[in-house]
Amino acid sequence: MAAYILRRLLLIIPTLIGIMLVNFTLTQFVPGGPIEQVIAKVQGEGDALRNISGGGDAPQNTEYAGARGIPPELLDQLEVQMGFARTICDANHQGEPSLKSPDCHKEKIGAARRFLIMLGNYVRFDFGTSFFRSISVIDLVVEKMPVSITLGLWSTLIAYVISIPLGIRKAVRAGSAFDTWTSGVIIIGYAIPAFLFAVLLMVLFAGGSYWQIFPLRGLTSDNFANLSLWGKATDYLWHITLPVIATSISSFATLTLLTKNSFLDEINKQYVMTARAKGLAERKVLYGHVFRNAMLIVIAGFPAMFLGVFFGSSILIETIFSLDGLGRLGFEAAVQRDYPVIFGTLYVFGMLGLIVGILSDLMYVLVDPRIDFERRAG
Amino acid sequence: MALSELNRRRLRNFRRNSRAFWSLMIFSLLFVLSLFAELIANDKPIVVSYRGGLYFPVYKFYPETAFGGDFGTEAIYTDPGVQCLIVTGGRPECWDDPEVTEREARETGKVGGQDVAKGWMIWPPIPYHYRTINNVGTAPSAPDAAHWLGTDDTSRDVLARVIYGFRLSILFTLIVTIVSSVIGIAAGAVQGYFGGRTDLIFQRLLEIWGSTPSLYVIIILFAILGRSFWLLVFVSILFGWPALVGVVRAEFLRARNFEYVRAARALGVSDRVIMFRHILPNAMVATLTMLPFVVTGVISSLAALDYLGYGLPTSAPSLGELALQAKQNLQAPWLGFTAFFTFAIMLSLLVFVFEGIRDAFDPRKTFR
Amino acid sequence: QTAAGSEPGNITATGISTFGEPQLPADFKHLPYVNPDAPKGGEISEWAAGGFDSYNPYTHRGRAAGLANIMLEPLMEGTADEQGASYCLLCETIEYPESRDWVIFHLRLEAKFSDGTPLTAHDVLFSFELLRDKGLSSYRTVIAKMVAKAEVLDDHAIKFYFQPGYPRRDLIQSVGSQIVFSREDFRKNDRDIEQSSIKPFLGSGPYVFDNADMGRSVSYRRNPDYWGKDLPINIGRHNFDKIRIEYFGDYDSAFEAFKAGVYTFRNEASSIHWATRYDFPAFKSGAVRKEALPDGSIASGQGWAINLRRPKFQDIRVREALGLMFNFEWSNDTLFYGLYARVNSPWQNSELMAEGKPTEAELALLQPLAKNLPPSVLTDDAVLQPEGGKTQLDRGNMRKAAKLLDEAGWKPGADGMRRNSKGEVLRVEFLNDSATFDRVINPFVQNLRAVGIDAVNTRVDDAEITNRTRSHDFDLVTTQLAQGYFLTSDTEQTFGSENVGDVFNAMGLANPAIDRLIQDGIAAKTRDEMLTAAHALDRSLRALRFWVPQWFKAEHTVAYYDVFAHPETLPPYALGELDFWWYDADKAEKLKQSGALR
Amino acid sequence: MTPVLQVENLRIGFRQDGQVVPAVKGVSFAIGKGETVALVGESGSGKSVTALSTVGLLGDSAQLEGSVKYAGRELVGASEAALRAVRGNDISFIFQEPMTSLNPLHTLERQLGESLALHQRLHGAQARARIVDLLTRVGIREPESRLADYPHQFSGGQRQRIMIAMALANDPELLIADEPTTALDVTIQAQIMELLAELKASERLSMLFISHDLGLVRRIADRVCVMKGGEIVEQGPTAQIFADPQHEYTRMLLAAEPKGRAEPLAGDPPEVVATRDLKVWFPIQRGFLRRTVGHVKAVNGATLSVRAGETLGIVGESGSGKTTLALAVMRLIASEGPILYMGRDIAQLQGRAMRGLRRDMQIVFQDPYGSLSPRMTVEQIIAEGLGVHGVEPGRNRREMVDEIMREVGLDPASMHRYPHEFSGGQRQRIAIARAMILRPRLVVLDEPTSALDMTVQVQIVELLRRLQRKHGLAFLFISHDLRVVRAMSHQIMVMRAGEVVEQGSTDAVFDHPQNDYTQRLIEAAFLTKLA
Ligand SMILES: Nc1ncnc2c1ncn2[C@@H]1O[C@H](COP(=O)(O)OP(=O)(O)OP(=O)(O)O)[C@@H](O)[C@H]1O
Ligand SMILES: Nc1ncnc2c1ncn2[C@@H]1O[C@H](COP(=O)(O)OP(=O)(O)OP(=O)(O)O)[C@@H](O)[C@H]1O
Ligand SMILES: [Mg+2]
Ligand SMILES: [Mg+2]
Repeated sequence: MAAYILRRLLLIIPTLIGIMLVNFTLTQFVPGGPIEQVIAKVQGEGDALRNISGGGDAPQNTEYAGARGIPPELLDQLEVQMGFARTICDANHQGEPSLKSPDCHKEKIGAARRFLIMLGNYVRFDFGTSFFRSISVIDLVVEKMPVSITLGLWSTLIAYVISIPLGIRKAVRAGSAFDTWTSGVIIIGYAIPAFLFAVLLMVLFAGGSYWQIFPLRGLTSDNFANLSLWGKATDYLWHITLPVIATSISSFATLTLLTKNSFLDEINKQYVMTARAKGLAERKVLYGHVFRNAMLIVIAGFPAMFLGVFFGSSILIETIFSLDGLGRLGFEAAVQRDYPVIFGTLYVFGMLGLIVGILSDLMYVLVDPRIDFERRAG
Repeated sequence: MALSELNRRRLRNFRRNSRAFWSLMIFSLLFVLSLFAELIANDKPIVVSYRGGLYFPVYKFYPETAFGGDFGTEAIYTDPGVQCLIVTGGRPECWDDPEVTEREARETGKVGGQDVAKGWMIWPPIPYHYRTINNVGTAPSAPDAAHWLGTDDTSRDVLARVIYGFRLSILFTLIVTIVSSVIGIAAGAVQGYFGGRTDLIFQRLLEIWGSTPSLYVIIILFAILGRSFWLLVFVSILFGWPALVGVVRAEFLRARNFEYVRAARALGVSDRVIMFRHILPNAMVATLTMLPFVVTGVISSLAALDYLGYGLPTSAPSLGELALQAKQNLQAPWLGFTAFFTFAIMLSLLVFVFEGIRDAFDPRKTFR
Repeated sequence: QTAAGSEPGNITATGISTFGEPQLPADFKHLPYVNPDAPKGGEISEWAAGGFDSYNPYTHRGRAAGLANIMLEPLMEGTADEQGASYCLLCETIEYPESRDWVIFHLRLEAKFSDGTPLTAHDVLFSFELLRDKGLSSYRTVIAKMVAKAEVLDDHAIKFYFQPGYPRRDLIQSVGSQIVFSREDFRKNDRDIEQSSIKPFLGSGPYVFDNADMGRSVSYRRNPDYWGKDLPINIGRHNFDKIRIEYFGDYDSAFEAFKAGVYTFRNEASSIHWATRYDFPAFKSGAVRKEALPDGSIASGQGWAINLRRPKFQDIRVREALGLMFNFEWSNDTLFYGLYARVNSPWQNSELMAEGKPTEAELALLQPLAKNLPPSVLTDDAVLQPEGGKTQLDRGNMRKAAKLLDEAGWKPGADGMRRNSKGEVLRVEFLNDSATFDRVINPFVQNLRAVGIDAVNTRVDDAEITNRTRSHDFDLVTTQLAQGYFLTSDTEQTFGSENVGDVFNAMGLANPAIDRLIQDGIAAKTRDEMLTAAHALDRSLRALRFWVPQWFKAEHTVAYYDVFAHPETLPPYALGELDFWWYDADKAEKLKQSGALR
Repeated sequence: MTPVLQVENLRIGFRQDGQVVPAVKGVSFAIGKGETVALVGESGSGKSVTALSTVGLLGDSAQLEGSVKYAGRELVGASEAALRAVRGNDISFIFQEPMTSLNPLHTLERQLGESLALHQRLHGAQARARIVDLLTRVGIREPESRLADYPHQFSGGQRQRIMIAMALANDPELLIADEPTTALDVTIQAQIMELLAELKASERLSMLFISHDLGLVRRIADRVCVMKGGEIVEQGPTAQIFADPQHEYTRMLLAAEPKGRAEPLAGDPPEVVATRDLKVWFPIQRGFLRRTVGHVKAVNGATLSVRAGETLGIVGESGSGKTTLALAVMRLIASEGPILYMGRDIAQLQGRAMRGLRRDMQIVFQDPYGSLSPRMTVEQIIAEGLGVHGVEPGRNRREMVDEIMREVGLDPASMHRYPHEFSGGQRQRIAIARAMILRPRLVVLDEPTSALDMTVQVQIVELLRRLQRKHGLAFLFISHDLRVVRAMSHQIMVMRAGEVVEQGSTDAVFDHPQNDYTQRLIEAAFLTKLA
């Protein structure tokens, strides 16, 4: 096992390189790059989330006077800044290399080279800074974490806490009226498009027309820093109620039905009879015996789920509740072609993902000691 | 094809599960109906009789000139002028006052005192195509006698869009789900069953693939090939199949240690057969449970893509777009309700059907 | 008064205008449109979309908070009822020769930054160099083209020399509009204007940064010690004690927030919201007012540019046919709830727009160019967009369009689609990156298809649309041919043949007659001359039918909690809610008591 | 005095694909305090079902009528809570198929500890001490070191003993033991019987004892009920039943005994299978990282050779490595040392090459239930090998399945049922059928008759012999039942703790055992018989 784990750990390296390579190659083909984004921005367009946040149809009067257009020098400079090119100066050039000097010119850096440079930086855990903000990628991600963790963690937690017992109950009472109506409810929950539900919640419970119970946006109040610990906790919970409900509503269905069906499959096995014969309470039988046998996938999937939490935060819900999380960051970065952010997050989360992959495989073994990963053939 | 006794038993079990059975029936009915969407909701009549000749505009192109009009482009059957032409057998008076002329022809069989070759049209029950732009005052407009589910924010009939949207979504998901589940299950099975290096390498490839942002691939392909249904199908399959690999692999890792697998190996059964005849049916719970959700997941990812602006071509009757419109037009709740009910009905039917299948395959499940 | 560098024969003034004298006399008491007795106090709050992570709007990095430059003042300021004029703000006077080859700004001695340090010519020079070398690219280029050199004459005087050859008409105003940073602030805080920043600038203006909840809300408070509060130009302005901007990710959540009183002033940009959503309790109870105030400013000139670089659009009849198939009236009634008006001209809603038949003076300009213009320019009324009927597909327009297309050689084929003699289908692709536009384009597309044009609406993302418009790879794309109140090099950039490669000349217009008319306008010495040139240009452009104009809104549609007041008549060019509106404490008290406002 | 358990007119049917198949058709019996009642009878006659129904352990598909009273309390239709109170504490169960009855994911300690915690509130060290004590009493060696092991790491007999320990953990009033000793060698069987006898004496333990081993029944039971076809055809005091059986079936049952000896080999048949110094060591892994801390030497240097038409009987203590050896010979687990099949070393063969040979070498697993795919019907299971290796020319599959089912004594009408719808003995026969339908050259039979009643056993032994004679089959025959072994085998191999302790011709080993252990084994076996 130790050897297997070691092998898996070592394999992280080529896998990561593979991930980076595939993505790097992809970005070579994506139409429009970061420079186009800058141009769009300069031209007064380019709000990446415009189409998501919805809004007005009135033409905006751009209060823009003065000549427009992008001088070619600027493009060159941007290229250098973004690492697509570098400044080469003649031997007799004095001082800092600068495109402004007549001795210097721009030279494109080939894709392969750029890739190597990037890998080199990443090995040193230098992820660079965003093209569009003066902030390092790591800081950027850290900045967005609280939202994603909040949404992800709570909704996963709620999903698990409700779905598993519910699923088990449904399995035990399969075919009963209870089974039917709960199925109905969770299916409805799943069927409501999450963003619609989010808007509904917002209008009903936070808006100005009905009950103004919850806040409209954010994770905390403005005066959060001055609150007592208890105050902080309640403030936080008060803020996250609606977004978390909106995120979790659809997550019950799969988990509940998976639990139910897995249990149905196990519940008639011989060893369950043994457990019953011992006189164990039904709960004990279900949770102590069947659970581990039935829920391999669910249990072992937990680490991945846990990580998925960070990626998974929904951009739509984030937008509706004006939360700034990784969902939005990721989408914005993708649309804006903010490559350092894209690759940086890809690298960090890719690595986490790989490690979690190993953990979840180890979970399999932990849950079911009969499992191994050795070769098996006829 | 003769069913084996076992499959007959399963079929009987499935039938006895009335919830599942009826769900399947309703679902199939809806699906089949939606396949004939053109005859149910269309802005062209199904049959036109013009001067004694029969025309089938739904399936065939007729220029307006065919009905005595003056455009070589397709006749616009909703145009009162064209309707008048058809009814009156192509009288030029139609251009001056189509309504009156048409009424006159209908009631008296004469126009301006002259006999006309009276024509008629048979319209589909919903006389709007999903693309038809209606003149409804302000859009979105609330449900009324003409538009049973109202119109959307582009003033198109919601019911017509739902009918076409249902067909589109179902076709989309059926193809995507079937293909990606087959690939996904096969891949997961191979990994889990053989383990060792196969698993190690395959899994790494999957990890690499899994962290490829689908959005970029979509953007690239759209840019090169243009937006289309089939491209989205392709991309969805491309990124959809790994969804099941994990669970199937886990189930196989576990099940390959079971005694009956050993027994099958002792029999000399080939790996493929062991995987698919012995292990798969027993490792199918997760798959069968997830399938309805994969199906609807495909639909909602389609919706999400629409939301983000990378979905189907903009006029396509997408249910996702409907939901999106509902969000943007809170003053028009019928959009939201329609989207919701369509989703809910589709999902419930699927869940019940798959539950039925699961039960039918469960050897211990008994049916009264 | 310092007289450094002053020479006899130069003009010394407190204001300047493009043509002739500025409207306001040197000794004006206050701006004509303000309420000089407006009370000070209270708070106004608005919303903005998305979030912010920076206070530096002078870089493309980061999203700057709204009004992040509110504390920075320019040397000179324009007003909301006059175009082309600027009046001294930081400067006491300006001094320039008749030729306007240079200008000296004599700064006010009392001008100081909000931290009490005096504002000097060194700060001005510093700001100038900063913006010239590291400012936003657009600004950079302009400055480099306009100004040859700047030098500090003494602590309170700075002189700008202009580039030879650059038109002088508006140069002083342009340079005068430059804002002034504190050199000390930059040095002390180690600022880099090219990087986003989380420290607000130090400025000299009436407002200072108050506080912010990063990304969510930012507020500014009135500086009671503002050095310039008694200047005539400032009388009756800057009335609110506090200005706050709240950020929301989503249009609807912003709207809900308004309903809930999270912010108090809202400029409604959505016609559907305006028409259907103002039915909430606060509105019904009268706590919220909805007002449509006239907007006299020039329209955005928004329309679909037809790519003239494509052979199929060379024929003006094809372009005209396209225009005929867009039913604005239907769209406005059905989709926009009648809120918008049609754009006909790039100078819509301004004096520069041509109307009726050409005048003698215009004809004088046009006649020599006739061979490059459609003959109708000389004889007909200025082109107005066709009226669509009540139904979305107007048979009359369709007939016209069909005729035009037939004439242009695009005849319907066996499948109803129009083909030219080579058998090519007439395909028209709308390149679009905005979801809100789909509902307008799709009906348009349907109409085009009805007339036998293979039209499609292609949605792409920002980067791609930028890419494709830059490489001119499109048929139709929405563009804003936004024009100013004067014909300048901007006009050239949009319509001049020099700029066919530019994105701003999206349609790729290259017409010697147009070039000539633009030059006439730029060279105009008087307002009348310029207007004549503009009208001639406008009618020529419109006759060329290189676009399908869209719509504009001739009103400000605002909603606000009934605690604000504004002068009876608003100046034409600004709504001015943050500038010269004021807070009515009595009304506010009432609203607070009724519980409608917190 | 009220009997501990009173069963009256119990009827049980199973819903199956719409119909109800009766399994038990009205049985009545009673068990008094301290009394042992034995249920014997035909395989598939409803013994296990009857036993399970007493505390409501039958699945959803069962329909129950009649009455079962425990200490006067009605259990049929009783609430789940009431049943739970009775289960485990008052009535303990030893299931027929120990291999599948343990929770595969719980360690030994947890399996046993759970009952103790539940009914006696024993935890931690106390519980552990009790567990170790119990395990020692059922004859598990070095129990401490095995507490952390999972069921799949134990041999069949060991698992059965764990079941027994579990059942006895709480000093029940009534023990229902469904063939509790089938997987045990005679010495251990004797030890277990002694334990039960002791409990019976000291605690006045009542017992419902289901067994096919009439010798055992005779020794332990006070009364005997004989079942056939879902009915009790005869019941009475043990002595009376054995001495003077009334019912024809009882007489037949008592008379049935595998007789005869293996026919001597004619000529010099070729060697079918041979191993030399075969070793199977299981790593003992501990901790999260599963470090290997030692090895269980399950088979340590086994050398064997079986010729065509010959039977090698393998006997030995439970847990001595018989199954492991069998699996290794079949190339189903990794082993060390050459395995010669028809003179060819197959130890390294892979994939298709190995698969090709499988047709000729078949195995009947010790745990038939586990070896049957739960979602396949019996027909599919039996016919599967045919699908792989081809049907005999001129015959169709269905016919062949039909025939082999008849031959092993199964009703071909039940062809479409799932494995769980059969009784233990029936499942064992399904496994045999599956192996024999291929007419292999080498068959490994791991306890093929343990769950069969005497009459069926005779039938199966006859079948095996006939096939061997006809086709010259080589058998590796593993069993604890020395009489069957003797009746079947040409050679005997005796194993103990992984080592082969004695090997030789049947007569030589049985008549003149050299090894100590062998002597004890044979002694115990025939002692039982005498008793
Ligand atoms: N997978 C395994 N891991 C570790 N130890 C094992 C494993 N399988 C079997 N053993 C051990 O190997 C020994 C031999 O087991 P095996 O099943 O061969 O015994 P057996 O002779 O068939 O006994 P029985 O008569 O009880 O069936 C036992 O002590 C058992 O605990
Ligand atoms: N779940 C079930 N569904 C249908 N039939 C069943 C089911 N369980 C048992 N049977 C049938 O009931 C009958 C009695 O089974 P039972 O297990 O009681 O036999 P048994 O007497 O214990 O036999 P053995 O000695 O072989 O263990 C058998 O014919 C069997 O096929
Ligand atoms: Mg039994
Ligand atoms: Mg064994």
